[in-house]
Amino acid sequence: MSDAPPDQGDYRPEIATATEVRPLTATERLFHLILPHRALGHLPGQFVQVSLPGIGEAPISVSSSFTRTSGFDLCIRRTGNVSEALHRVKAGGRVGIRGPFGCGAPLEKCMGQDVLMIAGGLGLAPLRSLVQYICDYRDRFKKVTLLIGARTPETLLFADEYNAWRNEGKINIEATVDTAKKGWTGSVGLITNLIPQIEIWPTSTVVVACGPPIMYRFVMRKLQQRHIPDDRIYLSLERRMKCGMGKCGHCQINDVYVCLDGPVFRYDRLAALPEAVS
Amino acid sequence: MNKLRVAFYSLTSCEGCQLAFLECEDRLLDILQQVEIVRFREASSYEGGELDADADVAFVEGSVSTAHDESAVRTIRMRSRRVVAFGACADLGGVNAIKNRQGNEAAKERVYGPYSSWIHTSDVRPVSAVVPVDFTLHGCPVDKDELVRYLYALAVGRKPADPTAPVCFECKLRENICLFHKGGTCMGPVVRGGCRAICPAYGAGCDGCRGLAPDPNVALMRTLLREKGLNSEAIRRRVDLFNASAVPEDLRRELTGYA
Amino acid sequence: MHDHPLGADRTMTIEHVARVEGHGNIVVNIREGVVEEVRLEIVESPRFFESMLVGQDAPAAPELTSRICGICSVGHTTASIRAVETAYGIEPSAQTILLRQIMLHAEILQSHILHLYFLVAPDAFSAPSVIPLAEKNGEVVQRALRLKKFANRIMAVIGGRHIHPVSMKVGGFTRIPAEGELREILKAAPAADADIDETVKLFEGIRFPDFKRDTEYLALRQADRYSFYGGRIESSKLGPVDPDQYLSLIKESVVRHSTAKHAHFHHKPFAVGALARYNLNGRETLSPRARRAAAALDLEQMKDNPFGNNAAQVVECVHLLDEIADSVRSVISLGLKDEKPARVPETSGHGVGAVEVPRGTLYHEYEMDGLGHIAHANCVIPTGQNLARIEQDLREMVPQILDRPESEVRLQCEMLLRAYDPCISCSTHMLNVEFRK
Amino acid sequence: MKEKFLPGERVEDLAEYLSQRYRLWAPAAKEGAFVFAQVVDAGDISMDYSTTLLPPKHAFLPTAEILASVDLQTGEADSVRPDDPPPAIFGVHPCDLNGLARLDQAMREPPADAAYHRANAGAFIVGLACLKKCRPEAFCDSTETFRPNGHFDLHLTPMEGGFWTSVQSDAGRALADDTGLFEVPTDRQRAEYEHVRRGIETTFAGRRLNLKTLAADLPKIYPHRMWEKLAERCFSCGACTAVCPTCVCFDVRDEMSDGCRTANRCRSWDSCLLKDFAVVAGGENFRGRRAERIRHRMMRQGSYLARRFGLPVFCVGCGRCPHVCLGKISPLDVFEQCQKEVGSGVGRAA
Ligand SMILES: Cc1cc2nc3c(=O)[nH]c(=O)nc-3n(C[C@H](O)[C@H](O)[C@H](O)COP(=O)(O)OP(=O)(O)OC[C@H]3O[C@@H](n4cnc5c(N)ncnc54)[C@H](O)[C@@H]3O)c2cc1C
Ligand code: SF4
Ligand code: SF4
Ligand code: SF4
Repeated sequence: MSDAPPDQGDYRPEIATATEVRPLTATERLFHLILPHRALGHLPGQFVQVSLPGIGEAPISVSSSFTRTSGFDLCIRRTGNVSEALHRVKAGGRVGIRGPFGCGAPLEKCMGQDVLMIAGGLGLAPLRSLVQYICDYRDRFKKVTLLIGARTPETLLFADEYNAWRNEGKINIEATVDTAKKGWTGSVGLITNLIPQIEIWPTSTVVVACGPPIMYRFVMRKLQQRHIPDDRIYLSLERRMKCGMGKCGHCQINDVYVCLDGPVFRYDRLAALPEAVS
Repeated sequence: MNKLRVAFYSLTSCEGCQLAFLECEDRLLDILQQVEIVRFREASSYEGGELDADADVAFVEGSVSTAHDESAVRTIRMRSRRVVAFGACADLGGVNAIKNRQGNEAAKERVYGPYSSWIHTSDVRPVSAVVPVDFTLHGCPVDKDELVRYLYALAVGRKPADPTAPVCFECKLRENICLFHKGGTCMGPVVRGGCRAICPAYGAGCDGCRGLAPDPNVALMRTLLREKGLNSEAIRRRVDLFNASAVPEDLRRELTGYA
Repeated sequence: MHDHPLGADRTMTIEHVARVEGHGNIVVNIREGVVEEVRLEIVESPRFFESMLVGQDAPAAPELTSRICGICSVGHTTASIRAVETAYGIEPSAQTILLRQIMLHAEILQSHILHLYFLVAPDAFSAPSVIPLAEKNGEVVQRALRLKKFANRIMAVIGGRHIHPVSMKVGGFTRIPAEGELREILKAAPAADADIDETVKLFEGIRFPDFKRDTEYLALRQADRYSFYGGRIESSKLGPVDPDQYLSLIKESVVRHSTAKHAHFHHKPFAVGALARYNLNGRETLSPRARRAAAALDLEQMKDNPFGNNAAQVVECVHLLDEIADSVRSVISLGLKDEKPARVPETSGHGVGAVEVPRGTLYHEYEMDGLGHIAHANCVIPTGQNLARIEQDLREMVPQILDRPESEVRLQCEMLLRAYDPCISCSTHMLNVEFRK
Repeated sequence: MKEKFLPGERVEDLAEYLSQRYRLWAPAAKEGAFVFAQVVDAGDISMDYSTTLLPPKHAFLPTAEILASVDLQTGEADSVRPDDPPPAIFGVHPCDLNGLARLDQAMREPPADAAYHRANAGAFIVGLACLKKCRPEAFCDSTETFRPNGHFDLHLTPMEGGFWTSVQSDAGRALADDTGLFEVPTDRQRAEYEHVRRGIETTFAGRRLNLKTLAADLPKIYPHRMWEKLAERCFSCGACTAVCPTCVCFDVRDEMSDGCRTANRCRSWDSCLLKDFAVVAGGENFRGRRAERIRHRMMRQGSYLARRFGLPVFCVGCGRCPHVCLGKISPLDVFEQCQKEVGSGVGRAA
């Protein structure tokens, strides 16, 4: 039996070089990586499988837009085996890369529309690639808003880039933190509190949200109160992943695979997936 | 690269788990390239005292059953960056804990008679009941291949994988015939695997040396054992072989059927 | 450290003697230049197996008592099985006996190899342990590992594993090895034979300390063969006694400085183990190759020297390799049958199981109540039998070498202890026998 | 399709021929049961076997394998198993042929699994018809997988004097011509084969499921208390998925070997029934409850994967899982109960 489809999803990684490593917060680091023979060729919202030999592999979203450099950025939080070992990698170090995987953010759908991005915590890492893309093709979009939530001011990711996004990218940015000490002049409170305050035209806005499952529960309620139709809301989901090609079964949510059909899903489709956001 | 400094210690045990390390045989010399053994009384002499080595990883075999064990394990904890509960005695209390169910005085009286008062022993506890434990190697004895994987994982600075699938899963992968189909009994459905179902593969039912799997369906287990004619007493003896003090009381009641 | 002779009033303490199995200390007290007291302190935690056995189903005893000791777990399993079998008059089949013998012989082989290469050889090569030895004499250690692996492989094929074997049960095995698996053993045997010949050569070159004393030896004996599995108890002075009479020969007593009991034979310390077996069985019962090894090592000259135990172990290794190959061939030629372990009755009974294990004769004795549950248990472990002898040896040996530097005295004391290959964790169980007042 | 006749006494020669060119797997006896084992001696093959303990899945997807390996000193990546001949499986019953077809479909759906593809390029399959049901738990009649459905190179149907052989692929044709073991069937043989074939259709006629609607029916009972009841009988042990010819879930881990000189990427079978299957970093478990996991498996077998691959049902009715499950959970019962509830079954409506 040998009907031979072309080799596609391999388990052997390509070896990328980390040309720059920059700490962002106490637990997150930003890596700039370059592949030897090619550009990654990713879209905003896609992810790669990052690995170190003998340690393991982890799915990580690409944090930069293909419009910026030939390399790409990964923002990695220290949580376990692979991420901790990656945090020990210095500039010039090498890491394994497979991908890009997934189908990414709904660029087409956003074109000519207002775009509302909602980022909770580490959720800004994947959304940054969309932000950068929007900045680079600003005329393709109408009003662009970015809501950012974090636990404390110190854990806000990419804070040094907000001004550039605001000024050059003409993006309206609101950031809020759960708790803050003296000196913080921004909002304090949950990210959901920001939603009632902003201007939204429900039928010409596309929402892209990325954050932990608990955030989605509350954000969705607020968005629905503002009458945004479900088919204009996109959520990015996280699941365990082993292969990245819809085989291993780990990232399956009902009958879809996050690695193939996601990680970004339109909300009305999620309604048919009771396991998605419970 | 600095070698990982590894120490092996033993408390109340049969020293079989330490021996399992020596039984890695042809891989032993490879392992020694990655790790430096700083304490291993069973196989080496060394300068200094029994417990005064600073280690990256201490493999502690055996359960805590005396004041001496207890102070030893506290010293080991202070001196070691990581502590591994090494084998069923350290992980669960193991066979030693059968004594807990009999009572220390009764046990001493039985074995030492009029000389009981010379002997000191306390309730048997797993290592984790005395000091925090970072990792656990399950089994009585530990599985050699798993031990090697552990050492390599620790040598490259990562948490070793700790599989939780029940014994049944690996039993199927080995194409064993289920003990229940052969007319016997087995604790495999509720016991944590990782042993590659060695007992069923050699025709014997699992007795649970790796402890309970997560979220065990103990009620169903009891039903199956009852169907095969085991009464509460027989189930209790089975559970107590390695888990006399390791199974939480409520699960134990449900499993044995004791009110 | 202490490199002058021991002074007038001194206590020399060797704590946690290394390269023995289990925890033990040697204490030597000297007053006015005379050795006043020698103690072998066993500080291993007591295990209480005789108590833990109470209430168990008799067929569960082998699995539990295997955990007395990881090094001789096949030995404990076998003795335990035999105790239950004799209690109920269960006669194992010829196939079962052969498979059991292969298991037991392989364990003794692997234990001796471990002891000789890992624990004894470093002394001979003046290395602190086998690890630096591996760096200096890589091939020697490789050879040891190959032999150990050969023995372990055999136990894995038949019993599932060496440490706490799986398939050995009362009345039989839960899995019968496939013929092909047994043939693999035979295929690997010639390489092991070559390695064992090299082992003999290696130990021919080692000079053991010269120390003689007069003592009684005990071992199991059969008329026609060098006995490990089965037989009756014999001593150098006494005729054969049935195993269930062991308590009439061996008196155990609680000693304050030790969690392990001491044993005496007619109120005197005695020795068990490889040298005892050799002395009692006699060289005629050895395989021809083992007989040659005994001659090469001059074992006859060391019958009264405790260090001769090491040489006897080498000789036994040769013999065991030959025995194993013979038994494997016999099992194959009998044609492997898919036998199941016997059913064990749930009634009262009483039985003693005695087998030779690496360090000497091991006894398990159980008494079952009317439901077939163990009501009373007693295990007499070889190291426990040797402890009094070791103490006595130290007492006799230390004065002879007291003029040497302390480091040498210490080393030779440790070497003496190691020569007996004491298995301390297994001897720290206690028994319910008569107590010395 | 070409048709041939293989005289009974030449079966071993055919196996022998295959074993010289392939890594041959065939049914063999093990402790009174049967397994697909790598063949050392064609004489060990049992042509008259009931269902094997594991399906032949492991010939194509080993229970544990190394997908890639890197020598850390030279930095060289090893392509694993470079010289191994492709696998061949001999004597596969129709349920397992259907199982292999589904496995293939799942692993080769773009993006295809390159490791699977590399290892199995040029594989050869010889089917073997079942004339009657192998065991009471089997329900290949209900799933209509008692027919081989074309996923083979050669297919043998036992009959008087030997085997009717259907030749499906070019490789099968080449082999049939090469070996000279096969004969041109006579008219009498053709007539007899027709008779056997019709006999199979009659024997396997009793369906208990409505395959037309099953995949759509199951999601309708997604919220239902039957899952909780089912969970009371489930150990969450994963035995069912291990023995299933169509379950493909696996784990990938990176491990060091030989003194940390080599890093291996290892794949081993996994199971969606296992408690930790859907845990993500941080500890959230997306199917933390037993009822959710057993439901997921039933949905995968009866609906999700069926719909994904355009099949009426993904389960092939081999009956292995109800046989090994100590809680006696059977997909057939679950599917049937579902159709009763929904009112679409072949039996009575709800
Ligand atoms: C599409 C996608 C995009 C992501 N993007 C980013 C990103 O941009 N930045 C970022 O920092 N993180 C991101 N993550 C999360 C990141 O993948 C996880 O934090 C990551 O797996 C951490 O790997 P680790 O080896 O460091 O952690 P570990 O906890 O060591 O996890 C190792 C593996 O084991 C699994 N695991 C976790 N817990 C358990 C358990 N209890 N039992 C068994 N197995 C367990 C994990 O899922 C993982 O596969 C993303 C995840 C997904 C799915
Ligand atoms: S866990 Fe078992 S093998 Fe390990 S030391 Fe304890 S009794 Fe011995
Ligand atoms: S359904 Fe049965 S076989 Fe499957 S996990 Fe549950 S108990 Fe195990
Ligand atoms: S679900 Fe069960 S019956 Fe169906 S194919 Fe899998 S193992 Fe066979």
